[in-house]
Amino acid sequence: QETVLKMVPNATLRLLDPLNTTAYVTRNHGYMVFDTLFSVDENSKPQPQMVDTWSISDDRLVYNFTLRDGLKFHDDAAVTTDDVVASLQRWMKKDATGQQIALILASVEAVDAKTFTIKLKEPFGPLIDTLAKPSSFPAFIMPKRIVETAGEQGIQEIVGSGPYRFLAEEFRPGVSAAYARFDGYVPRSEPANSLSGGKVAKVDRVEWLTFPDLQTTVNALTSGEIDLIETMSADLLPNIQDAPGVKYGMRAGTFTPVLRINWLQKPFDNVKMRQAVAAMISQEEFMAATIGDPETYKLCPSLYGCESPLTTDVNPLGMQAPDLEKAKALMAEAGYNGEEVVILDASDVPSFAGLATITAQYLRQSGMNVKVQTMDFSTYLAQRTSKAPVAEGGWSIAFGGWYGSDLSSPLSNLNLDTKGNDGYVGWSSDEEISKLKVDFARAATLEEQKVVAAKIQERANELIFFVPLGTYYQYTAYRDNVTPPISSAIPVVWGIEKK
Amino acid sequence: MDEPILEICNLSIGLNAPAGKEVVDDVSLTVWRRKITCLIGESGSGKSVTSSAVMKLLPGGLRLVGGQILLDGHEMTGANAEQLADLRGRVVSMVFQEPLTALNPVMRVGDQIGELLKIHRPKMGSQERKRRILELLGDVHLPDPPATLMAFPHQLSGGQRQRVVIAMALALEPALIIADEPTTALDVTTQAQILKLFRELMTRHESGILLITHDFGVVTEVADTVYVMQNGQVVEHGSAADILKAPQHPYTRSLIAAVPKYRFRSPLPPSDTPLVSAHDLELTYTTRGFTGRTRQVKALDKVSFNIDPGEVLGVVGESGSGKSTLARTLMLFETPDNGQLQVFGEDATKLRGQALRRYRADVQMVFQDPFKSLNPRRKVGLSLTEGPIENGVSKAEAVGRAHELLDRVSLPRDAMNRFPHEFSGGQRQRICIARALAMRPRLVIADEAVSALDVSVQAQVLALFEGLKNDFGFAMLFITHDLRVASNICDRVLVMHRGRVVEVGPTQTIFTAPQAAYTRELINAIPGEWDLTPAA
Amino acid sequence: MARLIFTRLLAAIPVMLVVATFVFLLLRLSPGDPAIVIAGEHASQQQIESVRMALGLDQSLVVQYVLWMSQMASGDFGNSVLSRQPVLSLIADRLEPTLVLATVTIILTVLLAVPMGAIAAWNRDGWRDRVVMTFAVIGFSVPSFVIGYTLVLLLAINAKLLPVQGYVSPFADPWGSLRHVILPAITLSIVFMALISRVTRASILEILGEDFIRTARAKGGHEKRILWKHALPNAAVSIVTVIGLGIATLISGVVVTESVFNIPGLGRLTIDAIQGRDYPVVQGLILVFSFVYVLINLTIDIIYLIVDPRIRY
Amino acid sequence: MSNTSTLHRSTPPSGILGLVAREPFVMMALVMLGLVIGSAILASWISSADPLSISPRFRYRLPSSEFLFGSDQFGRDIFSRVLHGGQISLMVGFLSAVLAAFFGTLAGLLAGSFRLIDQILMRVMDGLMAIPNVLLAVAIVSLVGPSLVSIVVAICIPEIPRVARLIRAMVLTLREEPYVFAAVSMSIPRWKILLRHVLPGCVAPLVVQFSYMFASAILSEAVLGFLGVGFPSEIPSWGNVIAEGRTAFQRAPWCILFPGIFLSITVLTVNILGDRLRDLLDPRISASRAR
Ligand SMILES: Nc1ncnc2c1ncn2[C@@H]1O[C@H](COP(=O)(O)OP(=O)(O)OP(=O)(O)O)[C@@H](O)[C@H]1O
Ligand SMILES: Nc1ncnc2c1ncn2[C@@H]1O[C@H](COP(=O)(O)OP(=O)(O)OP(=O)(O)O)[C@@H](O)[C@H]1O
Ligand SMILES: [Mg+2]
Ligand SMILES: [Mg+2]
Repeated sequence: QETVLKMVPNATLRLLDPLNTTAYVTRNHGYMVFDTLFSVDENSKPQPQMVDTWSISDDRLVYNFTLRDGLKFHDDAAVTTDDVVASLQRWMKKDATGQQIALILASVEAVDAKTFTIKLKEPFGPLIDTLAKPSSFPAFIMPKRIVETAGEQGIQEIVGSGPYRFLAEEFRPGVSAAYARFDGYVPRSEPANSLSGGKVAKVDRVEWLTFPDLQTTVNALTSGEIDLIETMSADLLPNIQDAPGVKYGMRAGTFTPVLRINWLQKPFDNVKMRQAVAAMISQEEFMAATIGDPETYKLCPSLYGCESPLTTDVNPLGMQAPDLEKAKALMAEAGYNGEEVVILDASDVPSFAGLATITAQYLRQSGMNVKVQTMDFSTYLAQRTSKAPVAEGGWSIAFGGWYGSDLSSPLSNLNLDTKGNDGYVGWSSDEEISKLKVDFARAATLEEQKVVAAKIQERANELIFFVPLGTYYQYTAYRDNVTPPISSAIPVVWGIEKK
Repeated sequence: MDEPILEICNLSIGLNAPAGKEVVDDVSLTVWRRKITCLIGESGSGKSVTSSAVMKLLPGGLRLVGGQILLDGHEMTGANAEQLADLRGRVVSMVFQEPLTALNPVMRVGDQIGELLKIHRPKMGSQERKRRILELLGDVHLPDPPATLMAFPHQLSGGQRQRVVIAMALALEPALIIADEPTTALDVTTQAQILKLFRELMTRHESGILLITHDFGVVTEVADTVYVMQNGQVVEHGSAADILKAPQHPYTRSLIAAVPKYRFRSPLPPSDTPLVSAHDLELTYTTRGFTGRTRQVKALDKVSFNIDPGEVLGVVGESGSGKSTLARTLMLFETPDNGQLQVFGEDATKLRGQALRRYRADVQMVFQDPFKSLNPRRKVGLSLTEGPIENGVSKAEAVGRAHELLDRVSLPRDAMNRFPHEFSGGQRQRICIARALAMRPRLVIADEAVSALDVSVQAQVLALFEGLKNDFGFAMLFITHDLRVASNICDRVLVMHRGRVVEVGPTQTIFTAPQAAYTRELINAIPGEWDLTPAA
Repeated sequence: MARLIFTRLLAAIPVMLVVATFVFLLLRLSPGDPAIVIAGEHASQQQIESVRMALGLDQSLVVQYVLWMSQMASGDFGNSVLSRQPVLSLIADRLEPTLVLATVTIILTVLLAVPMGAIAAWNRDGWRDRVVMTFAVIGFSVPSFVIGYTLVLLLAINAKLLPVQGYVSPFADPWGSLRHVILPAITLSIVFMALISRVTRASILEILGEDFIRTARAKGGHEKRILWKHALPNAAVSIVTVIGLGIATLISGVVVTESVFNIPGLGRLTIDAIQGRDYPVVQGLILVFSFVYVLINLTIDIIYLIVDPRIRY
Repeated sequence: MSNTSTLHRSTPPSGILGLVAREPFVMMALVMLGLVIGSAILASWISSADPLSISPRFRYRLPSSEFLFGSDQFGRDIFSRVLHGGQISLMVGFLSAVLAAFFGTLAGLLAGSFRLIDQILMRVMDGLMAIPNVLLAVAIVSLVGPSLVSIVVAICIPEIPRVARLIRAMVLTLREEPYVFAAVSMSIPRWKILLRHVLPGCVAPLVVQFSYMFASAILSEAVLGFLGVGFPSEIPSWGNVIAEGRTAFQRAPWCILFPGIFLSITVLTVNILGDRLRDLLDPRISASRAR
């Protein structure tokens, strides 16, 4: 008899190309269907996945990889290095870190059907880490024919070499997506460890169901109509705590809401003003108000999140209580006289709930002239790209929400973007940090990397690139007839059994 | 076997309002089986209220103050819902005064009659019921019963509706029929047939009939006993012969004195410039049907006539012959399919905008159904003054006019502050007359404008028309069934039959030397022993 | 009547054209575009731009409009910019749940609300009237999610009588379908019942003041007959209107109930599309809605002719 | 219905007392509506707590002397939020309902009485009905920012066709009434006929529709807020408070209960007053009512 795992992903799956959107749900869908060359273990260390063996030249410029045996796409074509090369090339166009690699890339070439090489012009320390990184665009391997026909609109067909096949004809955007076990998948022999190890598909079919209402999701789990809720907030725990047949657990990945500041426009073009904001931010206050349960949240001094190997506590932000004196002093120094501060608030995003409200409250206390602008998420995203002055519809403060894996390295952490006017919203820029990032890329060992990362944090927190507002865990809940999901930053279904 | 079917003892009915005066005051009345009891009297004297009390159907705003009503041995004032459900319709039925308001507008008339059978003869099969309905429709001389059966009330003429209501009252051949002015909208021929029906029923089923009427012709012809009401009280009663021949009470005497005699006016010299000139008007009503046949009625068939300035053209004719349709056409509420209509020298059918507004102000109509033509939500005063005010008369003057007209139609001035439903049928009719005249029109169209009035008030109203006509010089199209009235006010008479003009000529000529067969039939059917010799 | 139907259907074309244009403008006026949504929260400016280009959103409004119109002219509603599925198949997929839910709701509502309103009018100011009034106030003012959650809690979770959520096609499993649809239908019908029963009551009260009611009474028999046979048919025009409007609402937007019971209906599709700035889907949906409304209103107008023979157009 | 009871009916006293005696419900409704409106206007005086102030320590407190109506997820005082929320909610409800009723009635009257306008206007209405208020809200908010105006407009525009259809339906029957013909025959301007003779006949269903719109506007405001195109969620309105309480439906039902009660009371009073208004406009009903 066919076993079907009915689960609710964290959001609605609409976009299918994981290299075309930063939406987490599409990435997770990617992990169902596609495989990666490397993947991270529970300590965020890269482990080979599709790769069998690999070697690095002493000058750290030439990488040699051999694929393991038995890799097959869902259309039964074998995975060849041609596919890998095509996929990596596309990935290097799309992914931010990938783009940095592209800059120093000499070549990526297939040697034979099983072996390929990457040659660099200068060393890039975290290359393997980057190939393994689960966010924001993982280096998924796709068939060459599909990669080649993908225009700007993205790939037209979802065919991967992962443990599950995407059932395109059953895809009902906004309602459900279905996956069937790919019988041709050969898992690695190691036990599954976070994203690494053997991806053993134990249920025949996985259905992703969209639930627009959290309470209903919980009810459906309680009544046994679904098997698994991938992500739920601590707020809803009281509803399932006593429900018979329901279990839950904390998910491995943490989530970090952050505050972004618009560097281009008054009043926050002045670093003192940004520091004044930071002085008023207390992670404790934010977490207590938005999460509540102290078991569930953590204060984290690191800009890289507290799961990253790079985590550091130099010059932390938001770890102390709001410092009104300091903020006032800084504002005076900056010569603030009542310029309007516009806080953008997307009220249809549950993870943003309360952030604008609390920020507004503290900034008002410090004497800033604060206005909260509420909008829907799409408007918010558009509004956030506006570089106009506040008076002309611009903004001062906005928020973002990130899983730890996205923050974990100075290269992939978009919030540390230094491209200014052309960069990520907020348009932060700093020569020194740019240089430090190059140093980071060149650093050969984790120890070296850590040193650079700490320097970057010190400098970034001086200039206030962004302010983390605390870190919290989310929960996953499931029926007692399924085995607990593997603990990993990214929710995966392999290894889950259903009785 | 003289047995009373209805005994009303000391009935009093008062207003619900705090300062309730009694509209029916200590009335006692008996209706015998196999007898026709006529209730006559002043308009507004409480006839309708008394009769509706019998069925325990007082209009809202009134309440029973005291007295007893014994219907066939049942005490009605205390009857419970169950008894009422049984008695109403089966033992006692009623022909309400205003037939349009009495019919459900969205129910086919056949169903409305059939409903009675359904209620009280539940065992009757649907085929049989239909047969009975058709029979009833035939009995009351409705044309083309199968088509009428399927018609809705608004598709029938005033008299046809009235006959539907009568058919309903007759459906179960009840022991008591209360008929409140049942023949006001009927031509004399039909009226005679209806009265015959009543009489047949009476003899066949030993029923009693309480007939409320203003028509002394009818009284003379059918009444066994007569009650006269004035001001909420029965002022006199007795056998018909006694009352008619030797009335005792001064009111009765004055009433009988007011019964109009035939009095023909000398016709006006024909004018070269007629006010209204209609030529070959044709109008056919086609009723769309969702099911079955479409009903086609040729309501106007090549109708031609003139109205000269200052002239009163009477229109008489069979019920359903198109008189009201003609009136509505003149009002431009209906567009004739064919023919020309010249009014005030203009082609009336082509008027638009300002000209149309002027025309409307100049042509006023007293509608056949007075209640429905008054907005139930507006006090009478507003209805009376609205038109003049909207046409440039100052408010004070409009009120003045309204007061004066109310006086002249014998309504109290405080009528201005009451709502239409608080009046009697005749009172409402007078309000409508006042409303039309307040506009100072050039042409008045009066559709059965005096049918609900007792003869003395009728005489007053006719005098009012006469007087205002002299003062303001309007012309009139006067639709009536009452040939005596016609003889009194009309310069010429137009006789209609089945949508056609069968005859038109000076009143006297028509009455004394009718040419068309239909006219002769009509004249012969005039009830009562009132001879046709004109009063001196 | 054939003429009425014909002219109305003909009139639907300009209506849809105007609506289409209006919606096109509304969407373009609204901040945010599909590119931003596609690229996502963590996208860089450059990623957004490239998506925008790929979607042709960098072209001028006029060009986009002309393109879309010519597409429409050939009967092509286009594809969703997000999921890239054909708009029509997306809508068709959601139509069935919506129609099933609407049908059950309307049947439930009409069967209960009309009698409730009629009885309230009859029993004016009596206890039945008060009950209906209380019910109406609840129906008007209690948010549907509260009603929905409560019903689920009581009947689905505690009593385990019915499923909590979801939709099953009646063609696949009629009984299961009914079981799934009954709670959302009750939830929805409470609001509509409140409205329809109040309108019924108000209209019937109006009619009960008319004179022909007295005639009906004079016929004897059970008094209730007057209510059902005389008052109700005369009040039908306004009742039919509200019912028709209710159906219209049910078809386009019962987002909250659809969400609470996780029914994949048109309401959610609409909201999702608007939130995702999925231009072709929103445009397609609204075109479909406007056509459906023309149909519904045409039907109502035809029913008027049946229930009230006096009405002419 | 029975007339016997009317036999012994004492006439009720007049004056204010009489009014109370005769119309206990109307008086009660007036008093309650007054209280709700008053509490909204005087919110800052009645409740000292700042409706915006967050205190995470007091998350989801049960109603108590400290938090009369309990507290919400951010530890804000629900009592204060509900009182303050009345300001926005009553305005939104009232304005949306009035505007929709006004324009809808206008359109309905016109469509019901002029054949050509009917053809055009009602098709426009069909189209208008098809446009979701969320989309309107998104667009309007982007033009003028989230404000009372944008929200009221977004809520009331889709309601207009509904009112219009209802009124039109009534007009279609009423315009065949002889008293309308009588008014026409007196050369009374069309619009006055519509206002005086036709409109009063439409009041009964209109009043119901109004009270419905009133309530649904207040709830729609919340839905718009929920979708990000309403008032900022920090600003209290009954809708916002209810919407925010949604996730805590089982855990902290008081978050929904109290604003819900305020909303219900308002709807109830609007209903009672609407009923009464309708009665006043129909003398026949008042008469039969007095029976
Ligand atoms: N609902 C009511 N409310 C208040 N007064 C009423 C009501 N109905 C009738 N009246 C008054 O009661 C009196 C008697 O009315 P009724 O209808 O019985 O007169 P009637 O004798 O039938 O007159 P007509 O011959 O004109 O029909 C009238 O003066 C009328 O104004
Ligand atoms: N709206 C309508 N639809 C269909 N047929 C109608 C309509 N109005 C009147 N008729 C028919 O037209 C004919 C003429 O009606 P009309 O009202 O003009 O008669 P009338 O002469 O005024 O009769 P009465 O003396 O009974 O009032 C009747 O047979 C009637 O059934
Ligand atoms: Mg009378
Ligand atoms: Mg007539």
